[in-house]
Amino acid sequence: MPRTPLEPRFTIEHLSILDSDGNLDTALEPDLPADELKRLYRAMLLGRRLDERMVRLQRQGRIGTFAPIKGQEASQLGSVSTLRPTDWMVPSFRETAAMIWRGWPIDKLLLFFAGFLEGGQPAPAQHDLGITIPVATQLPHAVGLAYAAQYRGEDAVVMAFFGDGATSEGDFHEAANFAGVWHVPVVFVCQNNQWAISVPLKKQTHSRTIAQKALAYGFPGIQVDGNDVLAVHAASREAVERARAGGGPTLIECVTYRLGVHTTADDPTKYRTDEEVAEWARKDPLTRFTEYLRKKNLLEDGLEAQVDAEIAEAIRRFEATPPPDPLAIFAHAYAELPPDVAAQRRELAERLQAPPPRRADEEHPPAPPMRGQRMTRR
Amino acid sequence: MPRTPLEPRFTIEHLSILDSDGNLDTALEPDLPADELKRLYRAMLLGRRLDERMVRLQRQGRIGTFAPIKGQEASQLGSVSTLRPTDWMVPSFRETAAMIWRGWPIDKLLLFFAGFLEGGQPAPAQHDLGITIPVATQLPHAVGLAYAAQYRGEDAVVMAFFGDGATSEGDFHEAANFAGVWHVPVVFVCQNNQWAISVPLKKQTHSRTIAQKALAYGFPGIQVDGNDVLAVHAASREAVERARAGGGPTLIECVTYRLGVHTTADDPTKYRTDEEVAEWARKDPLTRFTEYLRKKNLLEDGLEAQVDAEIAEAIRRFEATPPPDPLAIFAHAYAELPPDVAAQRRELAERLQAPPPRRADEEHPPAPPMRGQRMTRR
Amino acid sequence: MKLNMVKALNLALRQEMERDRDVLVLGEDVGVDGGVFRVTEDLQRRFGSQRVIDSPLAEAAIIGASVGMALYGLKPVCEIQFSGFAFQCFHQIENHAARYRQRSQGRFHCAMVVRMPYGGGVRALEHHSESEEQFYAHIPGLKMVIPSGPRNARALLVSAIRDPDPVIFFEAKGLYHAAREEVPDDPEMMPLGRAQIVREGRDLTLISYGAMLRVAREAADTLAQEDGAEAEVIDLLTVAPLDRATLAASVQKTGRAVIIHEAPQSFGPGAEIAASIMERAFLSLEAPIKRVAAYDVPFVGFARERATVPDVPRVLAAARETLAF
Amino acid sequence: MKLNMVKALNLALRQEMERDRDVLVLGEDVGVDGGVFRVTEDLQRRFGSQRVIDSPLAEAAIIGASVGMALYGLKPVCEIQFSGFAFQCFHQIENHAARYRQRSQGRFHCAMVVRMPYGGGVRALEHHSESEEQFYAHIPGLKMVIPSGPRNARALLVSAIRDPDPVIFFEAKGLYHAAREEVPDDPEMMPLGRAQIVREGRDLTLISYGAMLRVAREAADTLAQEDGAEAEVIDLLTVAPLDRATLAASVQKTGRAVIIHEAPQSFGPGAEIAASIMERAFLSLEAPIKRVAAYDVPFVGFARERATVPDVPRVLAAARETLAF
Ligand SMILES: Cc1ncc(C[n+]2csc(CCOP(=O)(O)OP(=O)(O)O)c2C)c(N)n1
Ligand SMILES: Cc1ncc(C[n+]2csc(CCOP(=O)(O)OP(=O)(O)O)c2C)c(N)n1
Ligand SMILES: [Mg+2]
Ligand SMILES: [Mg+2]
Repeated sequence: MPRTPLEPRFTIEHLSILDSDGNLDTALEPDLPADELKRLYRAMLLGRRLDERMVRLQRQGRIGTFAPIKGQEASQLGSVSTLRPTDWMVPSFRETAAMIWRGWPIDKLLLFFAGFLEGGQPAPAQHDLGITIPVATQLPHAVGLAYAAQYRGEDAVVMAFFGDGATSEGDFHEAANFAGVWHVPVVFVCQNNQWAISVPLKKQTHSRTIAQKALAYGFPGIQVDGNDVLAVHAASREAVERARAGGGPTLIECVTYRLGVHTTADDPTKYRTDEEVAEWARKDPLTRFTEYLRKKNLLEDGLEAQVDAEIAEAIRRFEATPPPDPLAIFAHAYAELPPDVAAQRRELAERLQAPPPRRADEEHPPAPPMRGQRMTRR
Repeated sequence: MPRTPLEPRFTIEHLSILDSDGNLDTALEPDLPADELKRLYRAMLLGRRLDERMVRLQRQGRIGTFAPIKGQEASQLGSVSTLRPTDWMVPSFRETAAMIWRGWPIDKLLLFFAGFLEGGQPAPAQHDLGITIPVATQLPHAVGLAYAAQYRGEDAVVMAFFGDGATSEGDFHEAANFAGVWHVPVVFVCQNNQWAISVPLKKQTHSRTIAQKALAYGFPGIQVDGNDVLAVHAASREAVERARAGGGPTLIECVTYRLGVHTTADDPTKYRTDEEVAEWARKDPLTRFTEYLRKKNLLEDGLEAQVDAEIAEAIRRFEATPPPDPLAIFAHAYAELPPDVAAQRRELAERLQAPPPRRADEEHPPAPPMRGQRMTRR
Repeated sequence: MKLNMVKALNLALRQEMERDRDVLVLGEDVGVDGGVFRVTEDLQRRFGSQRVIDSPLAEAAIIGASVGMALYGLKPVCEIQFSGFAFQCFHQIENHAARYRQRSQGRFHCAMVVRMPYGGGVRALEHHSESEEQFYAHIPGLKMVIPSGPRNARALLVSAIRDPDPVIFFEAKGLYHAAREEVPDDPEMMPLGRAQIVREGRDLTLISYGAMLRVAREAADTLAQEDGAEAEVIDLLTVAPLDRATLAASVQKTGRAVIIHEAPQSFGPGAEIAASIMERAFLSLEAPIKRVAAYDVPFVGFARERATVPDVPRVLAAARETLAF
Repeated sequence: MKLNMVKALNLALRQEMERDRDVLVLGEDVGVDGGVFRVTEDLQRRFGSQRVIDSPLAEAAIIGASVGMALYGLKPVCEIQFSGFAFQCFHQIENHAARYRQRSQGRFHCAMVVRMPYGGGVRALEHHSESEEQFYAHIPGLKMVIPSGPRNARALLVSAIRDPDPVIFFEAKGLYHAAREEVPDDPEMMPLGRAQIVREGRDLTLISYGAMLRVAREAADTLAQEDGAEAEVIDLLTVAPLDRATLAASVQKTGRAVIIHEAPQSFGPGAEIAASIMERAFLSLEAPIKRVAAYDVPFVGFARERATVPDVPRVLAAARETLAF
């Protein structure tokens, strides 16, 4: 049946600057000062090393379950590094590297994953939301922040992170649609790491790309090589600048890969092959960037040791945290505790004063960690 | 910044066969037998006349609030007429004409809008869901039905109706995405009538068309002139045939207009101009189809009177409905009433036996109709 | 001014918006249309479409975007068109609005109000007549407010807007046009979390809120006239946090209580009210506390609504049983 | 066979799927991965990916599509990965699953089971440790089931799958691996809506369910040993519809009751239990019914979880106060 195609046709572009074989498109190469390149590299390295360290901390029971970032450093840092401190960053639950770039102390993050709410408290002047666990639910918040910035006449841009799986949620759709209609300064950064736990992208959506989902909302979408920090940076800078100039939202799909476990409760050998992982390991964003800097003679000696020392120091601070004060559960529940909750607080205070229970086994047994049946290999 | 566009590019097509000036694209003209054309016309006329009658019934307080269809007859009937009885039809709340085509007795519909649940009961063999009030929530049901049909190895196709506003809801997105991934036989028919109550399309979404939203889910989308029953029929037939042949879902955007009030509680003069309404009135689907049939010599004498008599007869049946039996509220709440609800049933039964309250004014005052502040003009 | 509840709420919104530029309104049809019940009428004309926003049709994003605005420091007053459509955004309310202060340990909070028309009696279809306060009352971090008349509606809405925490604000559709009341010109506030004794009595306590308050009051009048029994009538005004002290004090005096609400009975608000009174006034109780509520069945269709929504005769029967116990 | 709760639930699913081709399983990661807690392990290998479906990440569509399947006549058993993520689909549950029988006047019904892990004690982050049964218990048209051990979990799941109405089925994460129990090979059913007296006693009734049952039992043992008080312990098994008769009969005997649950106290399930007992056993009550529940604050972080989740000392304190009243 013939029909009239709507003109102009819809296009989505792909951007790659530095590929996994080290080929560089010099025409597209962003013009980043040496300092900035070194800072980016350090942050990527720190992200990688901390990730490995945190997996060990989790295995030792010193922190609880968390979501490692290995493989996604370029996606996170290429993007977040285009923000100003006065811009807003809205993470999901897998943005350790980006959060540290934004100023979250490492020990605070550890505290968070050790089950202390204190770990979720941004510093007073920090323009970041904390970790959001329910997939995609942070995206409407990003749109609201962006609206508020615009309403107040402030030129802040909001960058929101989420995964490929998150694009299936209604909240992704509603947020993107609001952003399009309201034309607010928000950059949606999807880290398409190919998997949502055990569900591969092709079972997540039948669309060819994530980027093309922007067509549904009438704003630009672009697909970038998410393991190419230069490409991610270039695309993000463009999107952030457009947003700041009043050009509205952008969706950036970073094509990347989660090299490690989904979370420390996950066993990826159940659902994906070693070959697949090995293939993506060859596209490692860190290796690629290392080579790039080596050619530019920007690699610093002793950086690994420096980074490890920073991590070790943060872990020391984390471990020096005093045991949690149970009464603190009431400190921030409400601006002012309602009378009945205040009474509950008094009850707890009295219990804490009371002599220990008569028999030892009246105590709660130690809580088992959350887990599936098997421990993981990677 | 130059980049590589993804190939093939994304295309959305528009289909129009019989335009509002009576121009006919004979190459595209569907090959419908005279009987079928006459049946379609009768259904459109019935839809129109019933609508007008129902507005009066509502004004007289004989039924409650309902959503008129005036202007959308072609969208509803061009599409639903491509289904077999064994296919499934999933309406929203504005598909009176389509529901009647599918076999809903008019008096049952009236009963529904008079607040009787009996009006929402499809006949035993009828493959239709009832009216769904919460916008877009019926769309996942359509996908589930389609999955079930496929699972059972039955060749039923599911057609689901919704409005332009509904495309903003998360449930639209989630349903469309599931349909794409599961590749199920479902046809999404969006009646884009330009308004969601007082919100015009441009405040609803920033996308150029509704049809292009299909690109986000990797299945075909097409925009049709929704006031052109031939175009709607042609596009729907293609989509239904593809679905039945295992070709997966389609999104059809019918570009149409709600000529009347949103519901009988609405006053559209608050948010749109008479000029706009007049302009769309010139594109009236019924006028256009009348002319087409006139040229074909298929207009039947006395059809209006016939249709009016059918409506009058249905209203008579509706008005003969005995007063509601209060105890029926318990009849279908559960397969088997839990003991505490059974006790509530007994309590009500006893109350119904009891002598009337001692004073007349103990009775509930008559319920006011739901309304905004003003009554409507149209 | 004598105003009905719609006008009184509109006044509260207008004055709060005049007072504080951070207050804004969003929701479906709240702008040009002034809301399907006209509560936001004329606000967009006064304050512009940036401050009174006709949003797309998506409840989760209405609440989610409001959360984002609140985190930035604005004070969104958003409208969900009918409480029956708020389950679409229930995750944003429970996961976020209610928790952000705690989660961020005070760095952020959500000073926002979610207004919704609720309840029956308006000959409306499914999802347009239900009473869902219980779902919000059980969520820590939220306040749940339900006014019973124009004047307290206006005062409570002002308080809700100025409250630093999220408030769910239910407006009984049946009361919107039911009565007009003198409402002072100057903004008036009422403390959240405080119930009101609207009729004093010593024989029995009738507890209700929202549209059912009228039923309680009428029952009290009848009891006085026909039974010579003086019922104390309590208007909760705030469902959560519950004003337990006022409830307990009343029943310590009367020894008997009947609770009336439109929500289904089982696991409903009346259960908490009864349990709480029992805990605090056990030794004063002369009879089991009775609940008069909707039956535990899904929506019954408005043709049969009166079979399940509490009415005066049902309350009288319960009160008389309680008095005779 | 001696099975833990995960294996017992898996057995129920496998046997029901063998018995009835209309039973299918869907949810996030339920297929290849066997569910994040392995409850659906091996089912996809056995029954194929058409019957054990790894769905996209979208809870509303999981429930909504299940509703559609159920309307067609299938019996979906869907999994929501954690009960904390079920508010995303709360509208599909409340608007549709619970109402379709009523709405269609019996032409359709939703024979479906929604399984969700719930509750704390597993060192997990926000939304992974909460206890939301109250929200479902208040919805007419639903059943709300919470087993307390491998054997009753298996039997109740079989019953839930065969039930013609929608059942919300909560599985305590803390119990998944807590204990192994002898589970008969042949399918075993337990009636929904029936509580069990798991320990007889005459001095006091302890009422609980799910993971908190252990706390109640241990408290009962201590009371017997240290106080010479014999507590009757009731395992609800089904929260809604509540087995009011069993509760009332027990308290008519003991005169005293303490309710223990992990959900926040205010407007929680304990309120209905207490109110219901009061209504039915008023004259037998020797003391106010006490509730031991989580405090009314949002998620506290697992480092402080023990401050709010009921434990044996708290139950003992409440029981002793009740006994001493
Ligand atoms: C609403 C919701 N549903 C389910 C989960 C459980 N869950 C946590 S992460 C995850 C997969 C997320 O996939 P994706 O969005 O691709 O992000 P990734 O984990 O790959 O970074 C799931 C299902 C959740 N956190 N929130
Ligand atoms: C979830 C939900 N939110 C709000 C409403 C109230 N409402 C009923 S119809 C409607 C507008 C629907 O617009 P559209 O989808 O374009 O369909 P139309 O009415 O134009 O046919 C709204 C907001 C509803 N029924 N359901
Ligand atoms: Mg992913
Ligand atoms: Mg519309």
